[in-house]
Amino acid sequence: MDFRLSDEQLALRDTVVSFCKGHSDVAAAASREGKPADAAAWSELVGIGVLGMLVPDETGGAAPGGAAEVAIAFEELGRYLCVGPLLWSTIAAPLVAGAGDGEVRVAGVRVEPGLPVGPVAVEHAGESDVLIALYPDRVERVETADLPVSVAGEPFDPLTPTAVFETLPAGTAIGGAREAARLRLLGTTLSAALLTGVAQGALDTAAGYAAGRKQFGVPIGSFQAVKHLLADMYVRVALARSATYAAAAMIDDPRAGDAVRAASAAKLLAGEAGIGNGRTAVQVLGGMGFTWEMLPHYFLKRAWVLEQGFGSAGDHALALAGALAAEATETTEAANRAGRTTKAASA
Amino acid sequence: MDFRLSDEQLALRDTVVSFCKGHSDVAAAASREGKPADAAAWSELVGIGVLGMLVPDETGGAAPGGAAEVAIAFEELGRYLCVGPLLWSTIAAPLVAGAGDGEVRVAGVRVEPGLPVGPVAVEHAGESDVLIALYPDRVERVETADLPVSVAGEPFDPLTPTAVFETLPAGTAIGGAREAARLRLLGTTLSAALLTGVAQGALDTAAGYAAGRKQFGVPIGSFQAVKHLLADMYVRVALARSATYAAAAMIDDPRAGDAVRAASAAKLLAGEAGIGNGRTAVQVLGGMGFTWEMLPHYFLKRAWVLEQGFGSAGDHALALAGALAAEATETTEAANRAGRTTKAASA
Amino acid sequence: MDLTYSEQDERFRVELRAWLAREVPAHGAPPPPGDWPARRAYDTAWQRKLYDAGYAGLHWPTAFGGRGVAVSQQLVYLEEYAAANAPYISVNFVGMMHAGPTLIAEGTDEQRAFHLPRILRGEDVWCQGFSEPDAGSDLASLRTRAVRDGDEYVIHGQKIWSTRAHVADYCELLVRTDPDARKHRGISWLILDMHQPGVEVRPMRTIDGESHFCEVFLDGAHAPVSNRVGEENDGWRVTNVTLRFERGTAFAQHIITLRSQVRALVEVAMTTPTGPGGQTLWDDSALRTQVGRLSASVDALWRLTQMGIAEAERTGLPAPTGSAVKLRFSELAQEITELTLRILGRPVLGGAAGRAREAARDYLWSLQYTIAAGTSQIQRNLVAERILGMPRSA
Amino acid sequence: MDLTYSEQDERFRVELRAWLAREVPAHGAPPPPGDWPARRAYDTAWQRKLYDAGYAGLHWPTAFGGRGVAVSQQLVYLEEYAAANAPYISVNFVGMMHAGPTLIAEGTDEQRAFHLPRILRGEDVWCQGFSEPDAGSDLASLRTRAVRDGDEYVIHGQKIWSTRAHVADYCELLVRTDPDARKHRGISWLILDMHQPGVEVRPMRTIDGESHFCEVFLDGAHAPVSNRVGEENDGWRVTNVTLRFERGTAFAQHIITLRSQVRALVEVAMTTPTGPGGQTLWDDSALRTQVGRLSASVDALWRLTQMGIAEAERTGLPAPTGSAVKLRFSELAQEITELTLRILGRPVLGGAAGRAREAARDYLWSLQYTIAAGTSQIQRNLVAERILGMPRSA
Repeated sequence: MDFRLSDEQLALRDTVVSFCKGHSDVAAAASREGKPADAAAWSELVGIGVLGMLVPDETGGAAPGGAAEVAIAFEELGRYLCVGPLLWSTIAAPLVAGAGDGEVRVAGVRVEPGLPVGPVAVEHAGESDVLIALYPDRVERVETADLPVSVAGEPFDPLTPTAVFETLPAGTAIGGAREAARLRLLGTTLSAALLTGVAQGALDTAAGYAAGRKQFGVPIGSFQAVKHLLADMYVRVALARSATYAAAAMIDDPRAGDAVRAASAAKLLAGEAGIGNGRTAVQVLGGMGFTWEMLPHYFLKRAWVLEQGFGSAGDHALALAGALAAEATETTEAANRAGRTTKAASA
Repeated sequence: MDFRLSDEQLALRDTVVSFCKGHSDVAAAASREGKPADAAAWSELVGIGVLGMLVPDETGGAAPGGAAEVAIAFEELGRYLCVGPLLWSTIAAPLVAGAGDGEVRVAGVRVEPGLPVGPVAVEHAGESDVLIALYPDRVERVETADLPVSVAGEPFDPLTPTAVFETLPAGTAIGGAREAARLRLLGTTLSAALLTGVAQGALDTAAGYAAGRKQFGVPIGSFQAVKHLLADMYVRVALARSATYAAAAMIDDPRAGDAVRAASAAKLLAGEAGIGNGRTAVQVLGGMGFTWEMLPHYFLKRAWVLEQGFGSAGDHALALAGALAAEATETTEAANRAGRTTKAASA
Repeated sequence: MDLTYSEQDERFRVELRAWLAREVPAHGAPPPPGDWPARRAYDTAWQRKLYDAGYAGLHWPTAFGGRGVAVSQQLVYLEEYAAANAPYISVNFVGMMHAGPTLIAEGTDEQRAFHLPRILRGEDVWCQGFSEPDAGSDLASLRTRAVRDGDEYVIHGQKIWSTRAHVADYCELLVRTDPDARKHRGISWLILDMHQPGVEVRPMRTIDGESHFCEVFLDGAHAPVSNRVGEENDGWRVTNVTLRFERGTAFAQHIITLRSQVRALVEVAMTTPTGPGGQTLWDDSALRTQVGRLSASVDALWRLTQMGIAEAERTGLPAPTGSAVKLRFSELAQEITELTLRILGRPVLGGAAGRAREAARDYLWSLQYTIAAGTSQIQRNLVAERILGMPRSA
Repeated sequence: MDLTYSEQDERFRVELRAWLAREVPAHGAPPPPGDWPARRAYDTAWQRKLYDAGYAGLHWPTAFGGRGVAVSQQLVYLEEYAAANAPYISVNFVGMMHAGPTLIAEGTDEQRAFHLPRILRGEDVWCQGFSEPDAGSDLASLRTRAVRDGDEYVIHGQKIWSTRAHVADYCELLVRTDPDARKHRGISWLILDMHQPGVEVRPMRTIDGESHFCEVFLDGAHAPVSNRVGEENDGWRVTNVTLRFERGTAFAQHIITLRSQVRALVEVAMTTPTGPGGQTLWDDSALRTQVGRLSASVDALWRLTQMGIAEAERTGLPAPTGSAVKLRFSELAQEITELTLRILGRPVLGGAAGRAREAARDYLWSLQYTIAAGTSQIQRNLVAERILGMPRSA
C-alpha cells in the first residue's frame, strides 16, 4: 500500500510537463484552434512514450506502462490543453497496428445499438486514419477514407475538431466483448484523467489571475468570495485526481479493487471538476473570463467534450447506484443464508 | 393586477405580529417545548380571527378571509415559532363545527392508500379533539378519544408534540373528493406560508447574530463569507414568499392561474427555504448555533416537520414536471390539429 | 393582493396581440449573427414601427413622448411580446432603457428635445461607456480623462464592454473631470458623438464566438460642454439616479425567456428516445425532478418580479427584491441552459446548425449573467449590506 | 502507485479481525446516551483491552509505548475496526489523538513518563480547554488568564466546547500568561488537573438533545509550573506543533462511517414500498442518481485520505489535501444524513426509538462538522491562502 507516484512515474510526469510547456500560453492555444495536431508535436508525444504505453512489446511481453502511467501523462496533457486524437490512439493502440508509434491516428466513438441512429459526432475524425466504433459487444474498425462527408459546423470546443456523420458505415471486427469492455474501462478512466488535468488547468488560470488582478486597491484573490471559489476548485480537483489514480491502479492490479466501479466514480467526479472549474474560472476572471482571448473557455469547452464521451455524470451515478444495490442484495442474501443455516442448526 | 398587500391585509399582519411578539424570545420558545398550545394564547388567536378565517358566516355568506389572509397570518406564526394545531384547525374549520372558534382543536394526517400501513405520525394529536384523516378521495373524522395509545418518543421538533399510532381507526366521512382536494390545496399552500415564515425567522436570527458577534475584532457580518450566506438566505425567502402569495391568490381567484401548480411551486421553494435557512442559521451562529439554547435548531426542526407534511420537495417537483409535460402534450396536439386543419384547407 | 389583470389591461392585450400577429411576421427574420449593420437596420426599423403604432416608450412619461402606462400594462406588453417572438430590443436597449431615462431625469431641456424623440423613433443608436479595463467591479476607479478646453471637453482613455458600440451614434460616457477628487467624486456624465476622429471602436470576441461587445479607444475625442448631463463632477450621482427609473422590469423579459427554455427542454426530453421500447429521456425521474425544481423557481421569479413592480409603484423606488431577482435569475439561466446542453448530449459537440448549436450559444451566453452589471459576488455583498444591514467589509 | 496491501499488512488484518470478532461482542453494548460515567467506564475498560492486546497507540512511536506501525497497518486497523463495529474512541479521543501526541512532541521526560502510559492504558481521560465564548474562529484572542504565583499558575477564565469534560481527569489548557503581548504570543499550554476546587464543569445541551460538550469555569484553579508544556508564552507554537502528528488519518474512521451510512440508506430505499405493485423508493432514478453521486465522493475521499497518508509519510508533514478532505467530508456527511432523513420521511417526526431516531441524531450531529475545528468558511480561507497562495484578506 503506497499511494504515491514512483520515481519512474514522477519522471514521466516531468517529461510530459516539459513537452506541454512549449504549448502552454494563450497564444499557443489560439494557434491550435481547429487544427489537426501538428506532426512534430505528435511524434514528440510518441517519443516520450505516451501513445504506445499500453502496447505489449513485439515478443508479447509487458507493455511499457500501465493505466496508471497513461493517467499521469494524460492529466498533464489535459492541464495544458494538448490537441489531437490522443485518447483513442492510446487506448486502441494494442488493437491497431501503427497507432502506438503514431503512424496511424485513431478516432473513435461509442455506439449504443437499438436506438434510432441519429447523426454521430466524432472528435478528430478528420485528422485520423482509423475510426473505432465501440459497440457493447464488439470493436469495429472503419478506415476514415470510407466515411461519408461530415455535416459539422464550428466545433463546440475550438481545440477539438469534430466531424458529424449522418450514418456510420459497417466496419471490420477487431475485437469482441472482452476488448470492448477493456476499451470502455480505459476510455472512462483516461477521460477522467484528462478532465482532472482540465480542472487543474482551470484552477491554475483562475488562481494566477486572482493573485494579480487588482480591484478596490487589492488583488481580488484577497477577497473571501474569490478565495472560496478557488478553494472549492481545489477540493474538486483533489477528489477527481484521487479517484482517477485509484481507478487506474485497479486496472493495473485488480486485487486493489473493482476497477469498473472506480472508473465510474472517477469519471463522474472528474466531469464535475472539469466543468465546475471551467465555469468557475470564467467567473473568477469576470469580464475577461468571458472573452475569447483568455483561457477559461478553452478549459470549459474541453471539459464538456470529455463529459460527453464514455458516459456522462448521470450515467455513471446510476451505474454506481446499481453496484451499491447489487452489494446490498448480496449482503442480504448472505445474511439470509446464514440465518437459514443457523435455524437449520438449531432445529 | 396589484401584487401588494391591501390595507386590511397589512393590518391583519400587524395584529398577528403583535400577538406573536409576546412569545418571541428564546426563553419563551424553551418554555413552550413539548407543551400543548396554552389556552389563553389559543383564544387570543381566535380573537384575532385566524382560526375561523375560512369559515363562511352563519347565513352561508362569505368567509371573513381567503387563503391570502391566512397565508399572511401563517407566515408570521411560522416566523415566531407559534405552537399548537394551527394548520389543520384552520383548514378543516369549514368541516368541523367549533374549530373556527377554537373550541375544537383539530389534528390531521394525509393517508396514502394501497401501501402497507406503517406507524402513522400525527402532529399535535395529543392536544387535539378531532383527527382528520385525509384520503385522496374523501375526508374522515376520528375523535381523538378513540385513538390508540401513542408509541412516540421525544418529537423531532421540540415545539411540535407528535403522536405515533400503529394503526388509525376508521372514521366518519365528512367530505368527498372535492373537500379532500381543497384541504390538500390549502394545506400545501399554508404549509408553504408557515415555512416562509420559518425561513424568515431563521434569517432574522442569523442576521441579528452576525451584526453583533465579533471575531478578529469586527462583527462577523462584515466578512464576505457570512454576508453571502445571509444573502442566499434572503433570496430563498423572497422566492418562497412570492410563490406562496401567488398560490394563495390563485386559490382565492382561480382566474389568476392554476392554483394546484402554484401551490406545488410554493411548497417546494418554501421547503428549501425553511430547511436551507435553518441549516444556514446554525452555521452562521457557529458553535452557538449548535447549542440547544439558541434559536436556529427550532427553525430547522420546524422546517423539517412542515417539509414532511403535504408533500415533500421531491413530490412537488415531480408534480410540476407532470404539469409541464401535460402542457407540452397539449401544445403539440394543438399544433397537430392546426397542421391538419391547414393541410385540410390547402387540400 | 390581486393577480388578475383589469379589463382595461385585457383590452390592451387584445389590441397588442393582433398588432404583433400582423407585424412580427411582416418584419421578417433577423439577419445572421455578427452582421451588425444589418442588425442595426432591422432593429431600428422595428423600433420605428413600434413608435408609429404607439408602443414605443410605454414606460416613459407622456411629457417626454412616452405612453406613461400603468406597470400592469407593461407586464402585458412583455408577456405578449415574448409570446409573439417579437424582435429583441437589441441595439435600442441602451437608448430606450438607460440613456433615455437618464436624460428624462437629469438632462437639460435642449438635450431632451433633441435626443428623446430620436431614440423613440429608432433614429439613433446609443451605447454605454462605463467600464474600463481596470475598472470593472470597482467602477468608480475609472480613469478616462476629460479636460476642459473652452466650451469643449477633450477626452483620452479606454472603455470596454460597450455593447453594440460598433453601430452606435452616441455613447453615454463616464469620464474623470477632477483627477484630484476622491474616486466617486470628480466623475462627469457626457453625451459623446461616436462619429468623430478620436473615437475608435474594436469589437471584442466573447466565448460564444460572437462580438456583442466592443472596446472604445478615445484619443482626443471631443464633447461640447453642453453635452454634459448634470453638473461637472456629479456624474456618479447621475449614474445612480437612473436606477430610480428601474421599476422592477429589468429582468421581466429574461424570465419569460427562461420559461420558454424550460418548455423547449421538456419537449426535447419527451421526444428523445433512450431505448428501443419507446422510452424517452423524460422517463428519467432524476431529470423530471430537476426540471420541476427549475420550473418552480422560474414561476416564483416571475411572481417576485410582479411583487417588486407593485412595491416600486407604491414607493417610487426600486424594490429591494430586485437584487434577489438578479441573483436567482442569473443562476437559473445557467442551470437551465446547462441542463439543456446535457440532455442534447453529443450532437452539441459538432456545432452543426440547429437546436444543438443554439443551445450551446445560449449556455455560453448565460455565463455572463453572473458577471455583468455587478458580479453575483458583488450583488451578495449589496444584499447583505443594503438590505440586511451588515457592516461594510473590513 | 500501489493500492494493494502487503502480506505483512494482511497478516496483521487476519489477527486483528479474529481479536475483534472475539472481544467486541464480549465487551457488550455501550451504555445509553447521556450516562457519561458509565460511558467512561465502558470506554476506558475497552482501551485497557486494546492496550493489553497490543493495539493501543499503533501510531505512537515505540519509544513512548506505541507500536510505531506503518501507516498502511493503521489503515487496516481503521477498516477492520469499523467493519467490526467496535466501540468509538470517545472519551479516549483527546488523550490518544491530541494530548498524548503533544506530550510526545513537546513534553518533558517527567510529563511523558507519568502521563503517556496512563493514557495508553485508559487510566486517565483528557479533555481540551482551547475555545472560549469570545474566542471561537479567532482562537488566539483567548482571555483565560494564568498568573504565576511561586511555582504555580493561578487560573481564572472560562472555556467552552470541552468535549466530555464532565468525566475528564486532565485538561490540555491554553491560557494567556502575558496579557501585554500581541495575541498569538503570550499564550501558554498547561496540563490542568480537573479534580480540584476552582474547576467547575457544566454540560452544554446541543441540538441533538445530548451533552457531549461542556463549559469549564476556572476560578482560581491551580497548575504547577512543571505542568507547563513548552516555554512560557510559547503555547501557540506548541498547539500548532501537534498538527505535525496529523498523518492524514484524522477523518479516516469518519469516512468509513459514511460508507456504512450510504449502504444503510440503500437498504432502506430498497425495502421501503411506494406502491401496491412492489415498487420501492429505489425505483426513483432521482434518488439513485443522488446516491451514486454521494457514493462516488465517499470512495474518492477514502482514496484521497490514502494519498494524503502516503504523502505525509514521505514528507513528514501533513499533506495539504487534508483540508480538502475536511471540507468535503463535512459537507458529504451532511448530505448523506439529510438524504437519509428525507427517505425515512414522516416516521422521523415522532421520535420513536429505532432507525428513524438514530437517523435524526446522525443528521443533527453532522451539522457540527462544518463548524468544529475550523468552520468551512475558515477552512476555505486557509486552502486559498496556504495552498493556493492567495494574499491574506485585506
